[in-house]
Amino acid sequence: MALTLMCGCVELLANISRLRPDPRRISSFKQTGILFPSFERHRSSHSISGPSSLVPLTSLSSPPWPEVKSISSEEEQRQHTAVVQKVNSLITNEEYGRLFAVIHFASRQWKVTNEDLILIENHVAAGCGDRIRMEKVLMVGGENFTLIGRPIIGKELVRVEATVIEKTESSPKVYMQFWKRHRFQRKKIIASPQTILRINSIEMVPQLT
Amino acid sequence: MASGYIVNRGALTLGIHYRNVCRTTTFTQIREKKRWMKSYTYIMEKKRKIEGTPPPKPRSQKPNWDYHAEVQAFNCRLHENFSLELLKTAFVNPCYIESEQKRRQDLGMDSETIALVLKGNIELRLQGSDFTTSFLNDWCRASFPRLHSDGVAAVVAHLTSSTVVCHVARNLGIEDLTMSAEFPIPDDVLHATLMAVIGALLESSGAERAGFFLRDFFATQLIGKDLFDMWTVVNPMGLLMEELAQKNMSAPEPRLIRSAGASTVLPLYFVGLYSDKKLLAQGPGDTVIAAEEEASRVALRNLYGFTDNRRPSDFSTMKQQHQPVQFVGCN
Amino acid sequence: MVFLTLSCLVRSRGPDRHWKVQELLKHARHFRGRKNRCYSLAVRAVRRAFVYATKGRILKKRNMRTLWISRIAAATREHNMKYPALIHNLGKTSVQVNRRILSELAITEPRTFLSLAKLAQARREEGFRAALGDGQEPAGVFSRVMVTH
Amino acid sequence: MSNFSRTAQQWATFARSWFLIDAKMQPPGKIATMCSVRLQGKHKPIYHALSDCGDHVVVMNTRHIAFSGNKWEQKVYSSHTGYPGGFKQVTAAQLHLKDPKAIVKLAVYGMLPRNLLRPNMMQRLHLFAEDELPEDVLANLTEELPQPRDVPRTLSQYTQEERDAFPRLWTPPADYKMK
Amino acid sequence: MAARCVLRSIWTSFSEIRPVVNGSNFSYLTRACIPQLSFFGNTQCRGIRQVVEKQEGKTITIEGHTVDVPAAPEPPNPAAKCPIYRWNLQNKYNYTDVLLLSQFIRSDGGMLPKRITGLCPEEHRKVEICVKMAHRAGLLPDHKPKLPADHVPRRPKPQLNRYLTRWSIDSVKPIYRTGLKWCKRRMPVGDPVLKNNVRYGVKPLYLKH
Amino acid sequence: MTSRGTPSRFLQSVLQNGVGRYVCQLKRISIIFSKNAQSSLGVREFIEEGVVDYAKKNPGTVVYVSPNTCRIPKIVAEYLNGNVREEMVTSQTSKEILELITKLTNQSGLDIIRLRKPFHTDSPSIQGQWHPFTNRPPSIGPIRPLP
Repeated sequence: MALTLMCGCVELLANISRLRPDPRRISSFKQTGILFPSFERHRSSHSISGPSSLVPLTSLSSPPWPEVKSISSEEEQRQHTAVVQKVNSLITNEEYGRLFAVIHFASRQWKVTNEDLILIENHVAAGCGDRIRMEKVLMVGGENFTLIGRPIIGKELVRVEATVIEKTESSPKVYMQFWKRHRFQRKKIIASPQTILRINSIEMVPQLT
Repeated sequence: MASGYIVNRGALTLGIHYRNVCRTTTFTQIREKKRWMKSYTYIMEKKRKIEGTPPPKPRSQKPNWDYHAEVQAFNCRLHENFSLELLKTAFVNPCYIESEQKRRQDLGMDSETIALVLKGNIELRLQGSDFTTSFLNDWCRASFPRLHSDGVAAVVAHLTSSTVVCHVARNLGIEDLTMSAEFPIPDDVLHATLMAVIGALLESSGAERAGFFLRDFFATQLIGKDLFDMWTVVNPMGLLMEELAQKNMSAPEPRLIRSAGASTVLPLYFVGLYSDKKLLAQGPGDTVIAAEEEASRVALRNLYGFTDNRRPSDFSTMKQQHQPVQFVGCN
Repeated sequence: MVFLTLSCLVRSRGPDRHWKVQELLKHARHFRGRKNRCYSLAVRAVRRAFVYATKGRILKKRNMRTLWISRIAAATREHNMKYPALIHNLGKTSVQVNRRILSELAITEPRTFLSLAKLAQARREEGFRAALGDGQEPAGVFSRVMVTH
Repeated sequence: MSNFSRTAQQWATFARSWFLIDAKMQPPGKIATMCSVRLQGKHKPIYHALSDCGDHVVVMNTRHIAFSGNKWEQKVYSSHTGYPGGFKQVTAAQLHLKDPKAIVKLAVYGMLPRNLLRPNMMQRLHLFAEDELPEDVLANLTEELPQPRDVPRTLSQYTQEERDAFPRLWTPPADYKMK
Repeated sequence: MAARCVLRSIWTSFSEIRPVVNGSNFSYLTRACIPQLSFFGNTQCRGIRQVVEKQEGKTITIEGHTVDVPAAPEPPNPAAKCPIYRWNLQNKYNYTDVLLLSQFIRSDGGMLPKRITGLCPEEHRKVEICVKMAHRAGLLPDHKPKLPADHVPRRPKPQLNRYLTRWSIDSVKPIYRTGLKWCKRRMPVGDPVLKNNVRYGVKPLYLKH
Repeated sequence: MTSRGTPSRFLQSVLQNGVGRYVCQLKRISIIFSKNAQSSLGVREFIEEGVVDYAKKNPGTVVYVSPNTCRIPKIVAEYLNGNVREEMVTSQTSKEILELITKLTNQSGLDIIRLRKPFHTDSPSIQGQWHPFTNRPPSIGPIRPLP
């Protein structure tokens, strides 16, 4: 039955340990009764109240939100390798079905799969019938896994190709400004150039780290 | 005085309006319409409404028509290299030959000119249709290995049905080139002509090119089509039981997983099919029976591998694979 | 049209007022009332329609964005998170997917959205841990959290 | 896994689910926000104002709602019958005694968007004073929502261990007789 | 005031005379010293000295017992005079901390005098307000004032759940004219005395609804 | 040209053009002009220099050049799906005409009206579209709240 591995993202675990904000900024923090908005959720550290057994637990002695459990780095590493290894095996023996990709093209982001059409609001340098490769791929995913690029996925990992099938003009749009009682009226009819791309193929190369 | 003011005000605004409209619209507004044009258009409109639209004329009878050039363009357009004579014979239908001979007899020409030199496309048709069915069968079996044989037959039947073939023919511009007795061309004649064209392609450039042609124009019609739209299965649960029996898995046991708004008019039931403690598939429905039937259809789709998120079939020819891909930078 | 004398020019009613009127009325045929028939009413109505269309094009971009945001908020609520937290943490993990795609993923690819939500949650907890210094006190720094005056 | 046919998929996606909220010891405002979000359908990623994708909400125990502060006496519900001299002002306590469901109903009515869909959405709100629900409503329920305010425990509900765990903060002087 | 201290001196002398030592009795009493005691009909609840009534057949014997309280565990900073500061509970308790509040009230729900409990004036006032709010919220069911059995309330009090009620129920008049947004007469909730309580999260404390 | 006042359609392609191979949708183009009229000066100039290499570049389209006495030179483009489009080229330079013709060749014959969505997919959802029970824990009866 479909592999219901809920593997989140690959990059998440890989470099989560690197995301420590630098300590300098924390120490400059002054003691105030009410917490700083930047650390909007803060909780009292245990050091003042000494051994908790002695301090009676009242409704306000501990914060309402659950305890933030910290997992050790090798635990993270182990999970990361497990996930990466599973996704690599998934890709090598081609167990995935249709893929979808989120690409950034013509200053817009598109979620595309095979054999679908996208309309670009301006002219593209390629002529009709030429194949284009989309380089800025933000995310690729199939039924059971998702590769989330931060911000984009490497060129050697994913290859998304499209063909230019049509370069037309949009339907004429009216741009009209009118100020009453000012005898000001301006009318322009704009037909902006458009290109239609057909997404041909999304291929993946299984060399994940 | 007042009228003068009104006229120039009118002229001014009209002026602005015209200048704006003239300067920017792509299709320029022709100003020199005659006064009689209005009544003329109204009369033609009324005539069209009374007598109905005039019968459509075939493109060959309209001005600007050169058959040889059209056939050549057809050949280049599809990036194929037909042999032109074969292609022309493919476009000639027997009904056209008889109507032509009858027309010549009416004109009272002598007999030897009546015997037309043209040859019908009957054998090309047969070749084409056989090749089409065989190729599509192999292609279907290749891309859906686990599909049931009836399923494959249904898919191929759908692809070679007259609706799909006529749609493809009309959109390839074959309708203008076919020589047939009456216009608009009946579906069967159009279907036969396209088969003849495929036969001609088979003859002129071999089975492989013909295969690519069929795959590019017929197999693409499968995109976005559901299996059970083409293959009407009356009792999906029975079929599922057979399939599972073949795989010697236990019979599917339906169970109501979820329900929302059971006593309302728009209920939703999710029925899951379990075979030996494993969830095969689940299906929603507005009654329990409909949900169960939907679940069995989903299970069948999973088993046959004809799901919506199946691996898309590969349409790239060898030529396209190593075609240099253009780098297009776009902001 | 050629006018030999000025008087002819003034008296002529113009060659083709019909076409000018038709050209305008074709934009007003679906209006209600006499606006779809009478020229002088139609001129104003068509002008209003065009001005509304121009402004509507700008408004549409705003409305769509609010719709995407409310959809993403609904989807994150299902994963016990809030929209600002998700967007803030996705930005921190430098995942630059925009709201249109996020709302589309929420509808068509629920599991991908779940993984994005988990990523944001993990980054958020990591932010808390970093802020709290994982509970151990750095030496010498007086506890900075809870001294009420 | 879930490639249903188009009709079945649409039926499932736009189905209405039924939520249950227990309003015992809960402020009507917090209950009303949860109700209004679900009645409008804003808890669904497929939300759109035009696609009527609101859900049903069943609120029980509306008789036992709890107001913070002295709202029972201070909060005034004013209405006008439309006839001269028809301006009526009723305090929350009086209104609650007359009709236990009115307060939650007015709260939700005020939090829904002011448009023509509001009456429709109010039809999908089912209020019950006590906690016994009719049979068909019980059959429809798909989810019970957690209570927004966690109700504090009374002294008698604390177990003896908890009392002992709480240390005595002060020792009374030796010669003092507790009265 | 004077009468009270006279009365007190009599009591103290009376209890000296008859120190009753009875092991089981003690443990029994101390253990049941908190609310159950009133269950037996005698008046005292907790603390060093009680008056115990016993009824055998027709004879009712009233004795005075002096009960020694078990040694309290060591508070975090014993130097402070006020028990709240001794246990570092300043700004950390609310009307819902019934276990803490119940230590400062009599069996009929009234507050113990500041002089006896040793609370500093602010803390005493806070505890007093918390106790009032707890009573109105119904969190102290067993500490109702003693009413003769046959007492019939004059007008039927409606049983309405409430919490964080600052003013007593009868002393509040409905706000018939709320006024515009900029000068709206808002309804008080909770008590400004407790505004320095610790707050987790960014949401400000709304004392006026 | 308001949205409500004009027809609209979804983005589509003729015969899934571009999936298998790209087929140029322009079937034939006929240029109608007059030999000596002032307005079709540019057209005549274009015909002298531009038409031949245009025809060479696009073998798939038939080019008809028909001089007949008409005051308004126009270009008639016929597409594979049967649509016909007429463009008036009164007094346009040959460069403009060349641009117009290349634009016509790159178009697909579907009518130029408002497009409702700038994308079109035949399989919008891969992991299964959202439904009320996707993100809910499996449970027999109604889902109880967490303690």
